[in-house]
Amino acid sequence: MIENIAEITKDQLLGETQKMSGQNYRFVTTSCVDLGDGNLDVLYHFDKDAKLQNLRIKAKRGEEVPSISKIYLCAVLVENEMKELFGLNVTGMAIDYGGHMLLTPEALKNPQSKITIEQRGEK
Amino acid sequence: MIKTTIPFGPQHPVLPEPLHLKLVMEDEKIVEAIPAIGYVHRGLEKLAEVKDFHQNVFLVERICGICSVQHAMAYVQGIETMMNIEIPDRAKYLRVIWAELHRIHSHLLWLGLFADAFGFEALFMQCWRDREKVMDIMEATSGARVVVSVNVVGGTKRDISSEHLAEIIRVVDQVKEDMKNMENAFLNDYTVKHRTVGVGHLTKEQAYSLGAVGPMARASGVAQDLRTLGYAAYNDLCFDMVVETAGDCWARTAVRLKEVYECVRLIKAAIDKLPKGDFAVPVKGNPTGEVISRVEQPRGEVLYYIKGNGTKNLDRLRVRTPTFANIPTLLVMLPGSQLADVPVLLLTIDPCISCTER
Amino acid sequence: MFDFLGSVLKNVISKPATRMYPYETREAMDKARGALGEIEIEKCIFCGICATKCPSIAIKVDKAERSWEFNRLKCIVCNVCVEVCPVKCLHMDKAHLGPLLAVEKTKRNGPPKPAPAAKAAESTN
Amino acid sequence: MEGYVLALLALATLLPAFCAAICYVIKNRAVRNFVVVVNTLVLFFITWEFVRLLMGSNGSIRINEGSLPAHLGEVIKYLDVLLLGFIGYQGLKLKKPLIVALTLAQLVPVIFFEFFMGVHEPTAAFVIDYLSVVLILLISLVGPIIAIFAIGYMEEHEHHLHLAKTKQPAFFMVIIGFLGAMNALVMTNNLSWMYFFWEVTTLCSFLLIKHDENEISITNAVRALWMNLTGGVAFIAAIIIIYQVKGTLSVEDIAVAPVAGAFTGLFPIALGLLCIAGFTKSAQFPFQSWLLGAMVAPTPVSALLHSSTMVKAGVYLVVRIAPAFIGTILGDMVAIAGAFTFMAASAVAISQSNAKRVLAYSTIANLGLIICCAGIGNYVALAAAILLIVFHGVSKGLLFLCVGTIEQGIGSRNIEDMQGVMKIMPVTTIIMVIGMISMLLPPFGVLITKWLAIEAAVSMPLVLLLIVLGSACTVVFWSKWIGTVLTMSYKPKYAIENIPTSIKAALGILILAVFVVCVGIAPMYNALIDPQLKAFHLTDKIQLIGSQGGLWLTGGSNVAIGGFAVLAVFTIILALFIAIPYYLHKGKSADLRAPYLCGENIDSDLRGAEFMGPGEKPAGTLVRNYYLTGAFGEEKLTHVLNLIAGAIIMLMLGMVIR
Amino acid sequence: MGLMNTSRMKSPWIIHVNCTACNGCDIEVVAALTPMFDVERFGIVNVGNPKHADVMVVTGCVNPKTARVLKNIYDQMPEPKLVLAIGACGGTGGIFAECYNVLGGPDKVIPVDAYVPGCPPRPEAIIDGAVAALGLFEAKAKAMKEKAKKAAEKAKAEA
Amino acid sequence: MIDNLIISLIAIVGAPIIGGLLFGIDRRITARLQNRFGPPILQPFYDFFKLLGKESIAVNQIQMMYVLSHLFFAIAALLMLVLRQDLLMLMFIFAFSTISLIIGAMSVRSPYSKIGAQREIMQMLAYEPVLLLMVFGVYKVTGSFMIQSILDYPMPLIYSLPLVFFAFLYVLTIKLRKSPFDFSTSHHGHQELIKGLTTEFSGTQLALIELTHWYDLMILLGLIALFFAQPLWVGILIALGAYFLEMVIDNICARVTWPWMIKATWLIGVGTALVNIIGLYLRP
Repeated sequence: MIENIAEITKDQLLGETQKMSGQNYRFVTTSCVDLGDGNLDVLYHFDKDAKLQNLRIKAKRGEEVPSISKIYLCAVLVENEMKELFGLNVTGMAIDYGGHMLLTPEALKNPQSKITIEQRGEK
Repeated sequence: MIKTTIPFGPQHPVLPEPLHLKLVMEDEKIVEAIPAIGYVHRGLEKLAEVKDFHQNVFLVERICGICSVQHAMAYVQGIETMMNIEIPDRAKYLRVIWAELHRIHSHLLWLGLFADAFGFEALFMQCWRDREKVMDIMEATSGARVVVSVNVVGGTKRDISSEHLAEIIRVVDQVKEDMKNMENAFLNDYTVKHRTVGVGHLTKEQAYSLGAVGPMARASGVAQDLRTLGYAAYNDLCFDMVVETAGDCWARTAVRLKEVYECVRLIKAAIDKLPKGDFAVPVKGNPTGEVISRVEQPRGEVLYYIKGNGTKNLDRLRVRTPTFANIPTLLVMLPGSQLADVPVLLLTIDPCISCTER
Repeated sequence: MFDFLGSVLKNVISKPATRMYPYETREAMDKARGALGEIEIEKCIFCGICATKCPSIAIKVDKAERSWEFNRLKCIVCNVCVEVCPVKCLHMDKAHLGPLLAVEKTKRNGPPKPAPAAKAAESTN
Repeated sequence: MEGYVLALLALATLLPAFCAAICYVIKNRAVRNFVVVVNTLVLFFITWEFVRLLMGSNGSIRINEGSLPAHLGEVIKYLDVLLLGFIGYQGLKLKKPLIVALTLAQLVPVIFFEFFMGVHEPTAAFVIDYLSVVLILLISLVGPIIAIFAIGYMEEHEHHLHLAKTKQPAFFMVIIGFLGAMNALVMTNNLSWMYFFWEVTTLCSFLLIKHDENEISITNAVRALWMNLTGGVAFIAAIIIIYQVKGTLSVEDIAVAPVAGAFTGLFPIALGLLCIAGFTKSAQFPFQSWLLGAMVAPTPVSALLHSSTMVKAGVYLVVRIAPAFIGTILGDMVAIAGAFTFMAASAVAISQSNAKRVLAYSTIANLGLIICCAGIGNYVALAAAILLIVFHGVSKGLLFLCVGTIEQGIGSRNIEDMQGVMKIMPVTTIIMVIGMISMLLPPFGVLITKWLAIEAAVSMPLVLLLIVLGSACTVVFWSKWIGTVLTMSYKPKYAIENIPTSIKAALGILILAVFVVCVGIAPMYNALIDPQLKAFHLTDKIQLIGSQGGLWLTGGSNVAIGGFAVLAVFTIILALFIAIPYYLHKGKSADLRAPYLCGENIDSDLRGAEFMGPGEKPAGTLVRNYYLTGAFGEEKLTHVLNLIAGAIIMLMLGMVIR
Repeated sequence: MGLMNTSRMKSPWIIHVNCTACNGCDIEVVAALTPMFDVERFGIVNVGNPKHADVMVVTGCVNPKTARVLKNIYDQMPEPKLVLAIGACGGTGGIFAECYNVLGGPDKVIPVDAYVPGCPPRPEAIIDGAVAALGLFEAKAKAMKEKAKKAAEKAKAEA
Repeated sequence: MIDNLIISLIAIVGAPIIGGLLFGIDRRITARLQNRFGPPILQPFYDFFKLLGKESIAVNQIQMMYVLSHLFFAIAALLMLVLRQDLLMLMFIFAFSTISLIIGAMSVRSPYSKIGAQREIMQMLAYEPVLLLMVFGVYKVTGSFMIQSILDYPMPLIYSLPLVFFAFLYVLTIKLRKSPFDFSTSHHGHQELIKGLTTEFSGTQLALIELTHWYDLMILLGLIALFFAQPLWVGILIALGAYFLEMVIDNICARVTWPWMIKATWLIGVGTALVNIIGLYLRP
């Protein structure tokens, strides 16, 4: 359904992003999708002249994913958000809120991942 | 050298919404500004996974009260694409009319708050007085002033009667007339220019690489407006993009002011071409698959990533709102500016924190 | 510097734009959604559609007890319940309702099923 | 009668010298302290006696050369040469050719003048009039108090520096000796003797600034020395010219209103040179840097240099000779130079965060105002000048001592670090605040003199503008400092800090003095200053009288054209002071709220010093004062200001030459 | 009534606290201040500073972060004070009540005196709410006095 | 002596009443300028009494001292005005009043209050020279610093001091904290410094600060009236006119920044006053 989507591994991520940057793409955002059992899909959306170009990587919760904020500074917020809400361990962010950008330290960890809501239901 | 460190927000009268900044200053010159968010984070994206996709329309409208029409529009367009629903033409035009009315109200609101940020109380009052006219017509056509709830999957919830269409034309003309006075004050007044010209300057390259969207980007000369995608009825209405090149607060004011005129023109054109017929089609089945839907909000591009799983609940609803994309520009604009410019700069991105944090 | 002088002076000689609410109230708009009106409980069949469709879970329907409970402070005035009600026992008031001094739920008990003629009993808790 | 006066005179000058010698020779601390206290008491007594005698006399106490010991003049001549030789030796030792050159530039004329020209010494060797007594009051009251303060301070200071061998004997010797030299300087009527004492104070200040013997203090001491030596060169040049023109060295005869046509030739230049000598000594722009450099010395030294001695010698000289140039172009230029210094120093002070530097700039500014008043030279202006000498001396002495005490308490002299000092040292802080208020606000003396200065400066719009701008600047740096030290959060009980007795005594006496001179402004003015102004034979229509607990300007027909009832305002201040204990008592912790931090206060922190910052991490709030370094930065302004000031002085000399 | 009470009723200064609102109520609160509704007619001024305010106008539901802020602001307001909760979220959390980061309405954190229903309520409704809340001032002031009296007695007993 | 006492009493009691009413009218007219209905005329008094009845909370114990000092010195300045004393000293006493408030605001650890105080100091830096020059201009004309002599002077001062009057009007905007110069604290709450200077004052303290504002207003309007002292009622009318002008300016200007204000005031304010005074010198 989504046009222009490229599946890559997370090792390729920085290289591909660099390429995007070289081709004068604008960074739009990333979307993180929890597929259950700790599997995450991370989509990176780029835009040029109102055309979207997407990258998709697969990762596990807690896995290290390199930050692209050195290439696109504006990715800082969304990467912090992913780290906080999905437990994706993004490393090397330009500004690191230490996993407390949106939530207080007492709050539920990784609240948007699938497993949490089930735990919540049991409570 | 000891530097001044102060908190700015979350409870602060110039910010209608809670946003926190840690400001480090020398005298009043900002040397470091770190934004902190999280005061409006509700976890709405997760809630969307337990409500059904019809109810989600009301949920996404309440992501933000100021751009609720466009939020709902982006969402229903995404769902409609996923479910391959072809909505009636009249619904497309009605959506445009409401969206543009909403844009007028949002821009007038912003202009008022912006005037307030640089301490021009009378101008603020004037903007909000004129905005009330738009609010009234919104209430008359949709039943509510702010969260209008007109978009549903498959079309719109209501029709606009011909009397109301005439009323809309009358109101937008009046707003256009009132804008003339305010435009003079916003763009030419010496004291206002003192506060806006050259403040928070972003070059075209900076704006683009920081991912600025909407009027922020257009004020820096980045011609980027998703209405060019031609969703809803925008394809049929010839639409002019407002672009300024100065890249400072003044240019952003100018862009938004001129967009109001453009909105007025679009509304009148839409009413002119409004086709007869149904305004909604029945919806059957459940959405499945992935889709990305993008719409131009008053604040810029909003991106919806929707993943359906064939049930009435969605698998994932991801919203990237325009303010989310514009906040990084603050990291560049704030350092080096004066404390007095902080409210001006904060407002110049037209912050909608409830959008940002969902 | 004096670009706004004209507007300001025009304001001072013209009548204030203020609507003198609450001394003068304007008539509610035709389609205005003010607040969910009182349920016509005798018509209600306790099907529960309004409760399931309500986006903010403000309505609770208990089929067994034949009660319809409404949390006015949770209602988002979206009009969905009115639209989906199969027997049209719900309606939307044009005027808004006044403030509340405490969180209270409106609970309406329908007439017991075996005796449809019985009068609607009201209780507020 | 004369014998008694002579004895007093000897006591006033020689007792400090003698005590100084004892301090140096007997290196016992107890003895030293005893000597300092005795010296203080004797000086107090002498002062009192001088005032008493003067009141009983017909305007001045005169001591003719004949009644002095024979050959005193000769002795002073030789001492003069010896002194310059010593300074030259210091220059050689430090390998500073500039100092040696300047010394030679003085030594040669001195030898030539004193030994080969056959100078007639004036008959009246010492003339003690009201101006002298005002200065003696200041020197002999404030000076010894500072010495007493130094007893406690130096102990702590040396403890801090971990010195193996105490240097206090030398320190106290110079300090006390300094007072003797100052006393002699303000009493003598012989210009060449005055020159000798002048050079003694130069040397003393050099030794005191150098006291800590570290690199920076030596550099600054050398700077102080060469700048003052420059003044000395001007002084000796002036002496030679004056003797050539007037044939006398009697200050009395020089400082008279010029007869028509007399203000021509070389005489104005001589006066101009004397003024320049005064400028260097009182650190006027462009010679201000030595006084700022002097801040490296221990605080009692700064206090002494700023309040009662050294810098006051300069303004004393200018005020003393003022009648000779009143109403001339020289007077106008002196006024402009002084006013310019006032404005410039006040402006630069805005950008300073070092407390002692702020005080230093404030001193420079006030000295500028004194000189400016002397230059304006009408009745009101001279009254303002003399009053300001008194008020400034007392207040500034107090302030330096307070800063010194606080510096030892908190380990910093930066204004920003003084936030919350109220908690640690409440008594010192309150005393310091009163001291600062006395520099800035009515009804205290310094403001009254500023008021008089403005009212006097009506004849010169440029001077007035400079004073007005300068006084706006003073508001800035004082009020932000006062605000900073008064910052406090709720505390149920204030513990009184533990400070040495000598410091307590010094602060106590000085704060009392601040109040006394302000409350008693009218009687003081009537008793001491008005007679002096009358003696100057000024012909202004506008006069100043002290009555109704305040000062009033009167026009020709005894109608008040301006005035201020000091006592009335004091009543308000008193009422407020009474209110303090009431509110301290009334404040309860239940009524306490943390300051507003946008809702992000950290709960347990009632001071409001911390807030919850980004990433849920606590961050500290701190608000620094504004220093406007962009506009008033020291580095930026100093060069420009020095150039302008230099130009004004050049112009001053150039215009009188004609 | 008394002079003091009349004054209290005629001069309620408000502080507008946005907790976790969607902006809808906020813009309606601001709209109430503007010419069309002009609540300054009742002496209502938005002072934006808790230490000056008499009435706190809360919009939105509460999340853990804003709960902290809300409590803090409330504590900094001097007695007698009122809290007016605006909108569905201000009452119960509204449509967001089930979100993971939402604790509920402001009444979970501070005592709320009056609720204004609606999503968002019209400015007229907000005016109604404010007027209704003002009637509570007298009782609040009385409670404050009694509390002060009790505290004084307690202090006396301790001394 | 008795006369003076009676005049003082009338001034102390009457000034806040008139001042408060003027503030009420100000708020009403401001509302009308913004096309609003506005509060009742007596609104400032309601505010005042309400504030008196609030719980007394504080950040430290002696905040109240500074507020009292602010008030007392404003009253002292007013008394100097009505008793026709030295104009220059009046300015100094008036400055003392402001400095008390500044110190009071700085005495707490609140960042906004402190920054507000710093800005207020900057304002003083800007307007103080103009006020002093104004006094000086008055002296040049009347030959005396006493206010009595202005009243005795046969002609209104405005004829000789038109530019000084203009400079004073300029300063009036700063002193009344009207836009474009409402940096340190603002009459409406939407400012980057919350309430700036007065952020940490509440209840009775704030009420007394309001009261002092009323006195301040009366002093400033009194000073305007002095320019037209012959006859006095014309002066009063002009003073009210000037106040209306301030309201209009308040409503047609954005808030500028204080560095700009200092530059502009020193240039325009000091400049015009100086030009006027130099003109007086040149006049035979």
